[in-house]
Amino acid sequence: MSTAEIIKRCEELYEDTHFTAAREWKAADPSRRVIGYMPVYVPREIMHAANMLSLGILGGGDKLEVIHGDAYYQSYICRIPRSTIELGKSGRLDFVDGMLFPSICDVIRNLSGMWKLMFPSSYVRYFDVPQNYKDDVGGNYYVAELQELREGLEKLSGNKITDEALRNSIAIYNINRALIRELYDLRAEMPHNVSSNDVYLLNRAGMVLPVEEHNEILREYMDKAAQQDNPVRDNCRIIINGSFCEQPPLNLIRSVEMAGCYIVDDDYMLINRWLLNEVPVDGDPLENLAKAFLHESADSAAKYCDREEDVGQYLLSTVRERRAEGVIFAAPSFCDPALLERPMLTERMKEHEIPHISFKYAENSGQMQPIREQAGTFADSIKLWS
Amino acid sequence: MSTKTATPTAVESQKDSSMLMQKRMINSNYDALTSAPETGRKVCSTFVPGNLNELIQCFGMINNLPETNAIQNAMRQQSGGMIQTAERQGHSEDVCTYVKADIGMMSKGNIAPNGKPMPNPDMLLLSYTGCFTFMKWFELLRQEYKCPTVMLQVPYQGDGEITQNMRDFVVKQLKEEVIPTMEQVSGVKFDIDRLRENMRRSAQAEDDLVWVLESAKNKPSPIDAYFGAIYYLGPMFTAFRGTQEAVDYYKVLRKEIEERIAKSQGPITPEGEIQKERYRLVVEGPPNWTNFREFWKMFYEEGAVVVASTYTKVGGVYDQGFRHDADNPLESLADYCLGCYTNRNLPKRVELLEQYVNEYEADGLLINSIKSCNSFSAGQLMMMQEIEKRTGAPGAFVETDLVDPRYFSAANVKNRLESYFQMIEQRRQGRMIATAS
Amino acid sequence: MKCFIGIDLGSTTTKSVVMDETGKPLGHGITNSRSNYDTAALVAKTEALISARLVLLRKALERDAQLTLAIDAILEGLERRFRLAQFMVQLGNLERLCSEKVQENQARHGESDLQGALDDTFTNLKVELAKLFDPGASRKSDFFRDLAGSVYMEVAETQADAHKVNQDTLINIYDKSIIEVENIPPQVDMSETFLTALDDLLNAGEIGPEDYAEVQRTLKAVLAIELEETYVVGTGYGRARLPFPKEHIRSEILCHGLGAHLMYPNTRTVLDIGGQDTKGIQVDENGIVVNFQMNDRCAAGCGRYLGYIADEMQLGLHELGPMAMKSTKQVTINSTCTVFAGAELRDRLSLGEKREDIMAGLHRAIILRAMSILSRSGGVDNELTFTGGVAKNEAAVKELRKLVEDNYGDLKINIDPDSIFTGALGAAEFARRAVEA
Amino acid sequence: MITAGIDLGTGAVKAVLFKHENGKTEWLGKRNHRIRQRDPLELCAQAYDQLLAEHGLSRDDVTYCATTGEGENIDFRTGHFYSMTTHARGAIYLDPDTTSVLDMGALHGRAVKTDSMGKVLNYRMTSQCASGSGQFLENISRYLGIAQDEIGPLSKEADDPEVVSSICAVLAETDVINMVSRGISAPNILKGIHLSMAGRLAKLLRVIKATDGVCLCTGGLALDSGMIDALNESLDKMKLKVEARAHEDSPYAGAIGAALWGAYRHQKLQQQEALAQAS
Ligand SMILES: Nc1ncnc2c1ncn2[C@@H]1O[C@H](COP(=O)(O)OP(=O)(O)O)[C@@H](O)[C@H]1O
Ligand SMILES: Nc1ncnc2c1ncn2[C@@H]1O[C@H](COP(=O)(O)OP(=O)(O)O)[C@@H](O)[C@H]1O
Ligand code: SF4
Ligand code: SF4
Ligand code: SF4
Repeated sequence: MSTAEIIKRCEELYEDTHFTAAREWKAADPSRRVIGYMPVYVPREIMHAANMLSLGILGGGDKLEVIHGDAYYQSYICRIPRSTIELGKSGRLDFVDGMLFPSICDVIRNLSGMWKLMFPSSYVRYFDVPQNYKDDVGGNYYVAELQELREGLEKLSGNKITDEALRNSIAIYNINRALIRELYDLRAEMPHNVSSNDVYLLNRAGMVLPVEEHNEILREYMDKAAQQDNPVRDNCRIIINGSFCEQPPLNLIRSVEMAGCYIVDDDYMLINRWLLNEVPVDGDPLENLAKAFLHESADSAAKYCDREEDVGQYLLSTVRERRAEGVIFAAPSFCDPALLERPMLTERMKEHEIPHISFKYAENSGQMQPIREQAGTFADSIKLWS
Repeated sequence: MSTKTATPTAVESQKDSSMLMQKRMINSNYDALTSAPETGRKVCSTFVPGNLNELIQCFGMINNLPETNAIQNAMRQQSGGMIQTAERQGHSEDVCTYVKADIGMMSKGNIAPNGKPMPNPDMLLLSYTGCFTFMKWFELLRQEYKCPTVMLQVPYQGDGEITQNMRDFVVKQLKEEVIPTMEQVSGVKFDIDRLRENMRRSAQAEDDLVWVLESAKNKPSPIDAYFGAIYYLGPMFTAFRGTQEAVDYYKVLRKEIEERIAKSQGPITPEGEIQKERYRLVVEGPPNWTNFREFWKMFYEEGAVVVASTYTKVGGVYDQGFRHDADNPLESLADYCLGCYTNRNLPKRVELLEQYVNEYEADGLLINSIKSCNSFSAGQLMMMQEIEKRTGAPGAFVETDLVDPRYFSAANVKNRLESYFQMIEQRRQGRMIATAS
Repeated sequence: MKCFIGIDLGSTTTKSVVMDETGKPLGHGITNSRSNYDTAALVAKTEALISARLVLLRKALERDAQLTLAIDAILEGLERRFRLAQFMVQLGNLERLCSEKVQENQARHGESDLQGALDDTFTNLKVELAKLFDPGASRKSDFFRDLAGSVYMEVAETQADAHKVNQDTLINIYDKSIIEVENIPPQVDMSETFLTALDDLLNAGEIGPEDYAEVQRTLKAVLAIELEETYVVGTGYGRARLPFPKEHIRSEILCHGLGAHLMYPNTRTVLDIGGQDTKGIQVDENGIVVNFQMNDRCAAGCGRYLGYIADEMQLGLHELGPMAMKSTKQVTINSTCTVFAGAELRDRLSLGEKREDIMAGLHRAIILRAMSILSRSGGVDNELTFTGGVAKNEAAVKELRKLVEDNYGDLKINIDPDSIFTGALGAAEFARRAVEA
Repeated sequence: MITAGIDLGTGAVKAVLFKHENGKTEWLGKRNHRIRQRDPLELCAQAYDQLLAEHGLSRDDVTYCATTGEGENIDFRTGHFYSMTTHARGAIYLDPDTTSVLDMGALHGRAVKTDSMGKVLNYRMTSQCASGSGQFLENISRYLGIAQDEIGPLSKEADDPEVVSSICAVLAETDVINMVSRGISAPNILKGIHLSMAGRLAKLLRVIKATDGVCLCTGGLALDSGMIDALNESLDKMKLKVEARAHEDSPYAGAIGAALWGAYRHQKLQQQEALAQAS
């Protein structure tokens, strides 16, 4: 397949709010189970080890008509829980056997309870992660949480999740993470060949495909993309921050690029890059996952930063690594974690004289003109004067 | 979320002794805070839900609650300006206004409600119960004060119960993070017997508080369990739980209410006693503070009395049986934090409301949905539907904000309340016609 | 005879219903809401009383008249002539006020031939507008403001050119005068105008002399009946400003619920889309409201949205629906912000979308929002009645039917041609019951 | 060298022509067309061609035709610059004392902080909600029967402005109707709207830290003297030492900026080309 064909396939997956691919995967073998999860992070290795597909639910995008979902939320709450409810209420998730709601904010937290009331027969778990990073405090708690999740999934699938299977799954996800890292490196190196549109859609494919298949697609895309010879545009290099949960419409990502910005890093679908390094495969697998979480995971507003001096360091180092010329803080409207974190991050940007702008979006934003204008002016100013 | 404490607008005409007492207590805590530079006492900032007052007292520290400050400022019509100051500094208009009011207050010289400068805290105790905003809030404050900050993560009751793993986690954090930091900041050694003593007093006061809240089961109800109860909760939710003063206060309060019941009196409002109880309501969600009195008036003018509310449970759900337990001090503190209202999952919150509507024989459920607070608000529309389904009592929904005056639209709220009351009335008449024929 | 009157003072239109003692609606009146609420209410009521006379006349004719022509044709002609007479009085007012403005303007700017331009404009206007009342002519709106306005713009454009005066000045003079014209209370003497209208009918040869005599006799008898305004109830968005005592005011929710029940006793759900709010109301078998929800403080996706679109496209409200019906392709519109509607429209046009498709998308967007509010109020499981001004729009109705079917199955949807009067009807019934009780 | 600037706004199309010779810049001509119900892209072409014709020029004589505003889709452009970039440059051209710019358009307000060369230092736009936009003022004045050029003088007559409280333009409209029914005078209503709009715009200036110096107002609303007065009042109340001004050619600022940046960009590109050839 050419890169265009690969991306076309990914785009079809992205637009398919009925999740046909996952349905087909499940239908192929009656013992298979599908577990949905919401952003930011859940340990997909555990589901994989139980022969389950973990299905990333990232709202409904800008095409889904939200009727029932809107009935459950006031206007000052972000969009993703509404469209997620719409997906559920409209039967689009009827093949999903369980849902995981990671601890990221109050909205998703409460959604877990709503899901219980709405779908009483489904396996629903609020997945709490530690905000204390000591092995014997937060670590112990987290290992026990992982164990509870493991037992819950065992019951649901009827399969025992052995340590061996877990180790195997960790290894496969290690490959996936390595490939995604490579993809990001490649884009930073040649953003004219690897557009943000492509990177985004490739990431999205990882939400709905079995990891093995995703790995193949990534490999193939990168091999082809590196050989392309697209014209280099007079764009500036920027990083997107704050979009870790509700996703912007694809048009927005395209608009930013069109307005003269190459996106060289972002926090879309952080789960693909949450664990920064290889997770060791020998030893106790749950403990390995826990340690990776505690000590070697990406930064995001949903996490507590236990040392004041570390606030913003992750972003700063990404700016340096990616040779970014600026940062665009793009957060969903009404997103508490992103918007509360933002002043702390912009403070750091100012200290280091990194140009930055902020705006808000919604997954169904229709008007791109203000976005283009702000991103465009940002690009203009970097291009004309820096 | 927190509770209103001082009483600039309170019942001037009906100065019950409990009222005067609680006013004195709240003021005394502000005086203790602002005189800390002279007395040398250490200040610990923390939040109302999951506040560990008994523990803080063990170290001779003073408890400072930023939410309460925001409320005080709102009732003095100061919060609007503070919020705008914070927004000017780059804080989003979408986030919780308590945070912005607090940050704005800081920028405006950190003047305490008693008019004196508020000392910087000596430690931030981030007992992170029931709301993610707390976490970022104290990260923001930490940046400002650069003081020791201790995170007490309180896991959420995702499945509606407290597991041993959660309890162990909290206890472990108390032992290894919270207590050592407190010792270090205060220079006082931890004395578990002192803690037990405090907790014993807490439990006593809690008994009386529960009695007071449950007095609303009488008809007419002698109290308003939302607007009026805010005053009753002041001591319990803030710096007084575990003190003898609190024990005394709740005794006096209980006496007063016993008298009201004996005389079949309704609740006191800023304009005197409610003469006729026409509607009994359960309310979910925090009140609005900027227009507290105006809002309340829309109720008592129509004879609407709140007989139970969930907001009065944010600092502890005592009416469901929890008491601070001096015999298991740390576990009990853990259970206290884990059990706060917004740390309960949604199905549990619905159950509680259902119970209130039934046990307090309410005509309906009113939700005051707060723009600031996703912890409370996300899911309230579903809660309303569930309650309607389960109890048959009608629900109504109004939207306001905590301390941001821009989000209180009196005409809008009044329109809805009016329609709601008229609807209850009409339904009643309809039922009468139906039963008559 | 005893009459009961309901007045619904809405944000865009003011409606009135006159009801007889048995609960039968006799007449309907509607006008656009304007800055003078008393006048708006008075005009609507007067119109309702006029229409009541026509109803009484029809009944009387049906009962005992021997006519060669069909009653329908006669009544149609009579009403048309009556409207024309009313209209011409207003046009006269407009001309007078415009002239005054021209004088002032002349005094200030000494502009050349403004008066000449205005005179010619009105000469033309009278001819053009009279055509609107030709037999079989269709009118874009029921309101003087809209009818006179759109024709004025066209005529003024050519006259301004012909007389070499500034077109904007001419338009501005109109804008100023129309407000004053609207706030002049109704001046037409009803009986006299009716009789003259009948004469006109005769003179125009639209009715024969025998019929004329017969109708005149009946008409005089009907005009002699006294319509006693026994009790008036006001409702609607502007109800608080009506010059009525409190017990004569009802919440619009209750009125809509009851009104819909009177029209369709089996309906359990009512959807009302008005100018700036959308309501979902659930009623029981007696028309008593059991639940309601309305849009929050953002007016996105309400009737006024269509108004903006119509302005933007220079169309009458009546024309939007038919245009949308021609759509062949679905265009998704996400922002239903009323004010941005125009911008979105332009955006889409520049992307090459067709007007009718965008229009259909806009209608769908409105109904999608309404569907959420319906869902919030408890959904639909029985007959749904669609009321309010937007129910007159066929494209909106079409989308509603589709979406209700997709989401709730094949349910009966009621739309009364008089649906815009639902609130006023409910109010009239409340008036009747108030006296009965 | 001739450069052109075309600003396609939501309310109007503005076009200008500039001549650059021996380091001197001469403004040749301008046109302003209200869009009303017409097709904006066609209108741009029309305005551009008419302007060229007035000066005996054709499209081929133009070295760089720069668009701004919503002109990204204009097919005959050489390049596009975004509004805030161009308004800053245009403002400096019109008034060299400018340190910040407020572009007050039909739907959006934009605040830009600039240096003396027209370089953008900081900027911010009003958010999605349309209350307090130029469009709103236009609707209300129409309702009140007031011509656009009367708004300013009337607003100055206000003695007790009535503030519009609603955040939503639709609800605010009803607010205004209520005011009329309460007998509030037109000047007080207009001034009230001016003040609430001015408050928002002044806040934008504060956000971008434009706290002193001259703020040149651009865009159509800049011609509304009542708006400028209200703005100065609001700035004063917020204790910002900013002086808001307007220039009679304020509505052209975007187009001017585009034409000037076009020239700058053209020269920069030529230099780069020369460098490339030399090497
Ligand atoms: N003939 C019509 N055709 C289509 N839409 C109409 C028509 N008449 C009124 N409307 C719509 O109805 C709205 C007014 O509805 P209404 O129920 O009168 O509202 P309110 O009670 O708030 O005044 C208008 O904004 C318009 O969109
Ligand atoms: N002379 C004037 N006095 C007051 N307002 C004016 C005047 N001319 C134009 N406007 C207002 O300016 C706005 C259009 O400004 P413009 O800068 O052209 O907007 P945009 O760039 O968004 O198209 C309109 O809303 C109009 O009401
Ligand atoms: S978008 Fe933000 S507020 Fe909304 S669910 Fe996601 S993290 Fe929570
Ligand atoms: S979001 Fe709610 S619970 Fe959290 S701090 Fe704000 S008011 Fe309190
Ligand atoms: S201006 Fe638009 S988005 Fe804003 S409140 Fe009004 S309708 Fe809603």
